[in-house]
Amino acid sequence: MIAVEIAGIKMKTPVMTASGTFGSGPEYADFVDLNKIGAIVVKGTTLAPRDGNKGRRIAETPAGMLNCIGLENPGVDEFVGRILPGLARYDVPVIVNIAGFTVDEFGELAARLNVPGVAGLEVNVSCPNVKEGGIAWGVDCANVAAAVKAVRRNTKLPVITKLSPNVTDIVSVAKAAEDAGSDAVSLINTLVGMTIDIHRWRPELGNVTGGLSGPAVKPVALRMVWQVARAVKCPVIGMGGIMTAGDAVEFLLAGARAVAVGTANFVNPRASVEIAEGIKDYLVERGLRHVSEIVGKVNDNI
Amino acid sequence: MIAVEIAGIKMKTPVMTASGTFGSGPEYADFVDLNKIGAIVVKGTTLAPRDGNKGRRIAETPAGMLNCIGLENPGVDEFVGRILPGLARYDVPVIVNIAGFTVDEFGELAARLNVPGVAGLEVNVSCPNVKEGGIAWGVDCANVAAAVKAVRRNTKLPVITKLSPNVTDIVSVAKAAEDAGSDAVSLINTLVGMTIDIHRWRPELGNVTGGLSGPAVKPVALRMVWQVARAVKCPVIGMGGIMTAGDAVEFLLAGARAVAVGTANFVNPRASVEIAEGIKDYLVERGLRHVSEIVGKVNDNI
Amino acid sequence: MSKTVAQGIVIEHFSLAPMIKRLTLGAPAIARSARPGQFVHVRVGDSYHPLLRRPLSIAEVDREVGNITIIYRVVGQGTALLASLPPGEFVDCMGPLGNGFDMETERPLLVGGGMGLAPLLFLAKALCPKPATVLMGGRTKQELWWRNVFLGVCRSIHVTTDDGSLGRKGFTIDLLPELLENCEYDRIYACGPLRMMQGVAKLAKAQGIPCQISFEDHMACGVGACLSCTCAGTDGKRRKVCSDGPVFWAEEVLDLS
Amino acid sequence: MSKTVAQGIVIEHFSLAPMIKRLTLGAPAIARSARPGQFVHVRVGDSYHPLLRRPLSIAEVDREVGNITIIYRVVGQGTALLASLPPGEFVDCMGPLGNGFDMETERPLLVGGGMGLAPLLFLAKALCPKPATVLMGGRTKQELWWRNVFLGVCRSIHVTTDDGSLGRKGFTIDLLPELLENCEYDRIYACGPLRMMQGVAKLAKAQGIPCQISFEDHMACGVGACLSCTCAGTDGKRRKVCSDGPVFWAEEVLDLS
Ligand SMILES: Cc1cc2nc3c(=O)[nH]c(=O)nc-3n(C[C@H](O)[C@H](O)[C@H](O)COP(=O)(O)OP(=O)(O)OC[C@H]3O[C@@H](n4cnc5c(N)ncnc54)[C@H](O)[C@@H]3O)c2cc1C
Ligand SMILES: Cc1cc2nc3c(=O)[nH]c(=O)nc-3n(C[C@H](O)[C@H](O)[C@H](O)COP(=O)(O)OP(=O)(O)OC[C@H]3O[C@@H](n4cnc5c(N)ncnc54)[C@H](O)[C@@H]3O)c2cc1C
Ligand SMILES: Cc1cc2nc3c(=O)[nH]c(=O)nc-3n(C[C@H](O)[C@H](O)[C@H](O)COP(=O)(O)O)c2cc1C
Ligand SMILES: Cc1cc2nc3c(=O)[nH]c(=O)nc-3n(C[C@H](O)[C@H](O)[C@H](O)COP(=O)(O)O)c2cc1C
Ligand code: FES
Ligand code: FES
Repeated sequence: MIAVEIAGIKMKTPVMTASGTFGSGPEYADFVDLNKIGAIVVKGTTLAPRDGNKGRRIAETPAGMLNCIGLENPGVDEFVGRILPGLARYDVPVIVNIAGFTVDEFGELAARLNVPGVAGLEVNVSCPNVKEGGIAWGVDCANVAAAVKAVRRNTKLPVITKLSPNVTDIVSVAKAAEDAGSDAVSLINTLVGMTIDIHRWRPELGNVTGGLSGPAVKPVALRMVWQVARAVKCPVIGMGGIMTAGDAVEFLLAGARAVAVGTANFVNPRASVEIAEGIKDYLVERGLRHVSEIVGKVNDNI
Repeated sequence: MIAVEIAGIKMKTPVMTASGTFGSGPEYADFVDLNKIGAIVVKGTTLAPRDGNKGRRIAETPAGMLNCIGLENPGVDEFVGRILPGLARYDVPVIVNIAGFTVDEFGELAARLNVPGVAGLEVNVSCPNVKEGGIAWGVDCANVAAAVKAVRRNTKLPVITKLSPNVTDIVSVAKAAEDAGSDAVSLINTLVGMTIDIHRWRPELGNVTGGLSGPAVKPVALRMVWQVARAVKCPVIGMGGIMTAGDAVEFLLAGARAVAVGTANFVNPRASVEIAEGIKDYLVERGLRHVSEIVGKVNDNI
Repeated sequence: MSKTVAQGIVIEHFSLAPMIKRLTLGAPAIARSARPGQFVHVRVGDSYHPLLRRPLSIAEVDREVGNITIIYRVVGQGTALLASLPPGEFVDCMGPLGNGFDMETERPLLVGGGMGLAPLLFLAKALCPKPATVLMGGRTKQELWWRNVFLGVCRSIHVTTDDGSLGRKGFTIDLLPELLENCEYDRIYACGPLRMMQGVAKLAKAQGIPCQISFEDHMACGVGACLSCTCAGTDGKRRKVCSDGPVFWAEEVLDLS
Repeated sequence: MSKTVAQGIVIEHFSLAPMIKRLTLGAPAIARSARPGQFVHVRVGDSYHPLLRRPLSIAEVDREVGNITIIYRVVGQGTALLASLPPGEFVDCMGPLGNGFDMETERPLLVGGGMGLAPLLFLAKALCPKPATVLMGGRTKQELWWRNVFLGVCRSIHVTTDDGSLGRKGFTIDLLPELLENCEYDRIYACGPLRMMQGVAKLAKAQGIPCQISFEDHMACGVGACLSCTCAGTDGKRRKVCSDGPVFWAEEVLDLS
């Protein structure tokens, strides 16, 4: 009743874990049965290993948090060689979030991830916490299209493009991704924010600014998902501040065909599974038979 | 110690009330001494009277709220003829927030507000809740510049441009406003958001989307104020989620020379005065003599 | 200053019925100046979530002791938080807000449905010794615990239920024509669902009885500053429910033709 | 599964000193598997504000009864909320998280400053009957209520204060060389400010005594998933404070040259 297929990726539930918030999965295995998660999107992976940003990396904000991890990761080869094999024993699709600093790097990352065990690629053109690449790509339609094309050329895997909300017109970026061959779009990545320590007259974060996530951003995320879902034909994966099944249902009603849970994992490590169960309850209570019956339904009343 | 002058407007405190959240002032006179407020920015005023949007106009969100008032106001003539005279007995600068739907309307509004009792104009190129004008202007540098120029031509009063945060690059919009003759910029207006009633499969707001304000947006607002203050020469008025004196100090440290308090008024009608007092305490505790000593000081540590 | 922000101390707080709470707050400044029909704007916690105040009618006042009483239904996060406060805790209240009912009546009829009966309770008490007649409606008998609350502060109580489990089966507006037959009343006060108030106001107009109604809307400021709660007056002018209302003359805001 | 999310019930909660609280929670599953040096990740309320959990060291454990005890300083919003919880309330705890101290020692020396003494308390108790020597430092006498807490679970207590109001005037690292003179200890455990741990580790290295330290960092997930809390190891590899630590061998993460 809640199984979905997004761009050819078969998921037992429409609830994925958002990149960067769930490690590669096993970190949370003590708390939640990974086999019950729709899909695990692993932390942003780059060609070379990265240490990430210096200094403090998270700060709490009203109903939200800022992070400036800066894409710390062991690099794609280490991922393929050491981490991916450990995921084989779980029955859950693994989607790799890839972050390149040039168009070629995106292509190269896609090529190196043509290995068993990878269910799809999420093209991260929207990381706010790195100087080059990342958000610089994500706000420009041509760059997004170029990155997606480079990935598309080098893989047969489903390609999802992860969009930045820090733009005037998210719909045109989504369309650019779709036109460039992306099989789905996911949104939102984090909003760029900042917080200042008034005692020390310093930014709280080592990188000065960071990405805002959590319940605070939900209204903005939901609005963007609604706008994009009306404008593109490909599936939309909605995220941004989802804490409860009710929040997830809002995204589905807005037009998302699946959702991802990020910050909520930190608060409740079982969030991804409990939210999926809550969606099922929601459907049962209303006598609905499949989650697809509510997707985009808010548009009937607008 | 906390008196400031912004674009020629002398204010007893650096804490103004944000447009649309404080009526024209007397609405709150039972709760707070209006003479102790830095400046009152009145509700967005248009040429013709407006009824605003139909249906529900506010919704609560995590640590924030959405509104879609839709610029309900009695029109500029009624404002000048009936409301403004009532403000004469208060010793507080009155800044009129003006919203035109064409460049000419901005000019015309400025012309009609060349009357005693108006201390300055805030050019609202960023209202997210009206179909034409409003946000459509605010996201395009050329439009913003045209609106500001039209206002500038028709007034000798200080001109403040209120910027929309729903843009990829707020710095270039701020610069466009400054280059067009704006004496100051104020930011942020609200972020466009949405929320859905999952029982009725409808948007909660009558206008589908609305503007997000309150503590939830503070990290985004602070980041934008910091970016803009580093890039323009004119004074910056910071706002977005300020609830406490500490929040206000963050904006001052980020480079704002004054701040405005919006949603906080709804929670604590004395917020604008208590925050000013709190800023004074902050300065006294640190042996500082004037609020200007902390403006932009975060940049010393970046 | 009659309107104020007061830290009301919880004096008494108990359930009147499932999900219905009666909260008495020590708030002398508000108690002193409150009039029937006014409300308090209540902060339900210190956190930023929930952020906004909740408007709640003043249902009873004890001027001597300095107490106000609120009767409310637990419907969402805010009222649930409020419901958890034990005696001795403080509740931040802005009020009294809005205008009140016009009290120039000799033979008043009060018509209420659901939580709309809360402001009518204050009104009924305030009208004594000119006791009011009360007509109350609910879906079932279970909703009409209100009867006990009104006993002793009114002349008589007439009851309707949608399912007929108590009093007359039907809506208040089904029973109202009978009550109006002898044209005994010189003023009707209605508070409840909009459709009910509309129906009452039409019947009142037909009988030439002045009628006041009390509106509800989502409110941010509660004092007329934010325009969250405006509605159109029949004269074409806008009204703010929080400050021009919540009590209006029916013909001021309802199309009764 | 040894790590779990438990609704710990507040058994006892009182002040040990100004702004310092001792909280005992009934949380059998956590109590059963907790080792000294581990922490619990605590949700301080149901609201979204504050949103994140707070990492707090396990300071005592009663395995039989199934209780864990936390000793914490009220520093901000989260700890203030926690401090308001009366017995009977529930606290959502994830744990036990992180790795613990290596317990292979015969003659342990524990060096702590400030709230760094909390995990060392659990360690001291767990090491008995091989009693530890404890060296503790604080700014003033007032900060060293910790002495009473450690009495009876260690061999001896050595104290330094910055102002000399109790014990030796100076820092723990000023007194440490004397304690190490006879080379009596086969293991040093340090927890406190980074500078202190750095100093202790250097002295330990000079004496050839293996040394463990416990790190702190801002944490979101607490389980190694978010990379909020990573640091560089001396081998060039990254370490996560929450899951690879918080306890590390000094030379693993500190440059001791
Ligand atoms: C003038 C006035 C007087 C009222 N008097 C009473 C009373 O005496 N007893 C009583 O039980 N209720 C009364 N209400 C309704 C009461 O305000 C809501 O039930 C309450 O705000 C719900 O808050 P919540 O957080 O529990 O619900 P949620 O649904 O979680 O609230 C979400 C948001 O919507 C607003 N909201 C929800 N329902 C209403 C509503 N019906 N009217 C206005 N805003 C709403 C809340 O204030 C909040 O901002 C009154 C409303 C108004 C306008
Ligand atoms: C492994 C570990 C064990 C700890 N054990 C103890 C203990 O036993 N006793 C004790 O008093 N304190 C301990 N701390 C510190 C404790 O976590 C912080 O004091 C607490 O999180 C502050 O929360 P707050 O909301 O009161 O402060 P705020 O300053 O309002 O917190 C804001 C944010 O910063 C984080 N934060 C603030 N200070 C720290 C800090 N020092 N370390 C990590 N995050 C911080 C908070 O978790 C929160 O996310 C420990 C920290 C770690 C990492
Ligand atoms: C600590 C942290 C790290 C993140 N790292 C990544 C990342 O590597 N790649 C990416 O595309 N998004 C990353 N994100 C963004 C999330 O995947 C998600 O888009 C965002 O947090 C909004 O969802 P949420 O509000 O549910 O957390 C990260 C978010 C957080 C909080
Ligand atoms: C109910 C409401 C009405 C508003 N109306 C206006 C308006 O008319 N003109 C305008 O420029 N901004 C308007 N704003 C935006 C505020 O002035 C302010 O920019 C924004 O709310 C962010 O500040 P805050 O978080 O302190 O509220 C309105 C905001 C709210 C909440
Ligand atoms: S609630 Fe603000 S005007 Fe009525
Ligand atoms: S707190 Fe998330 S990795 Fe350590």
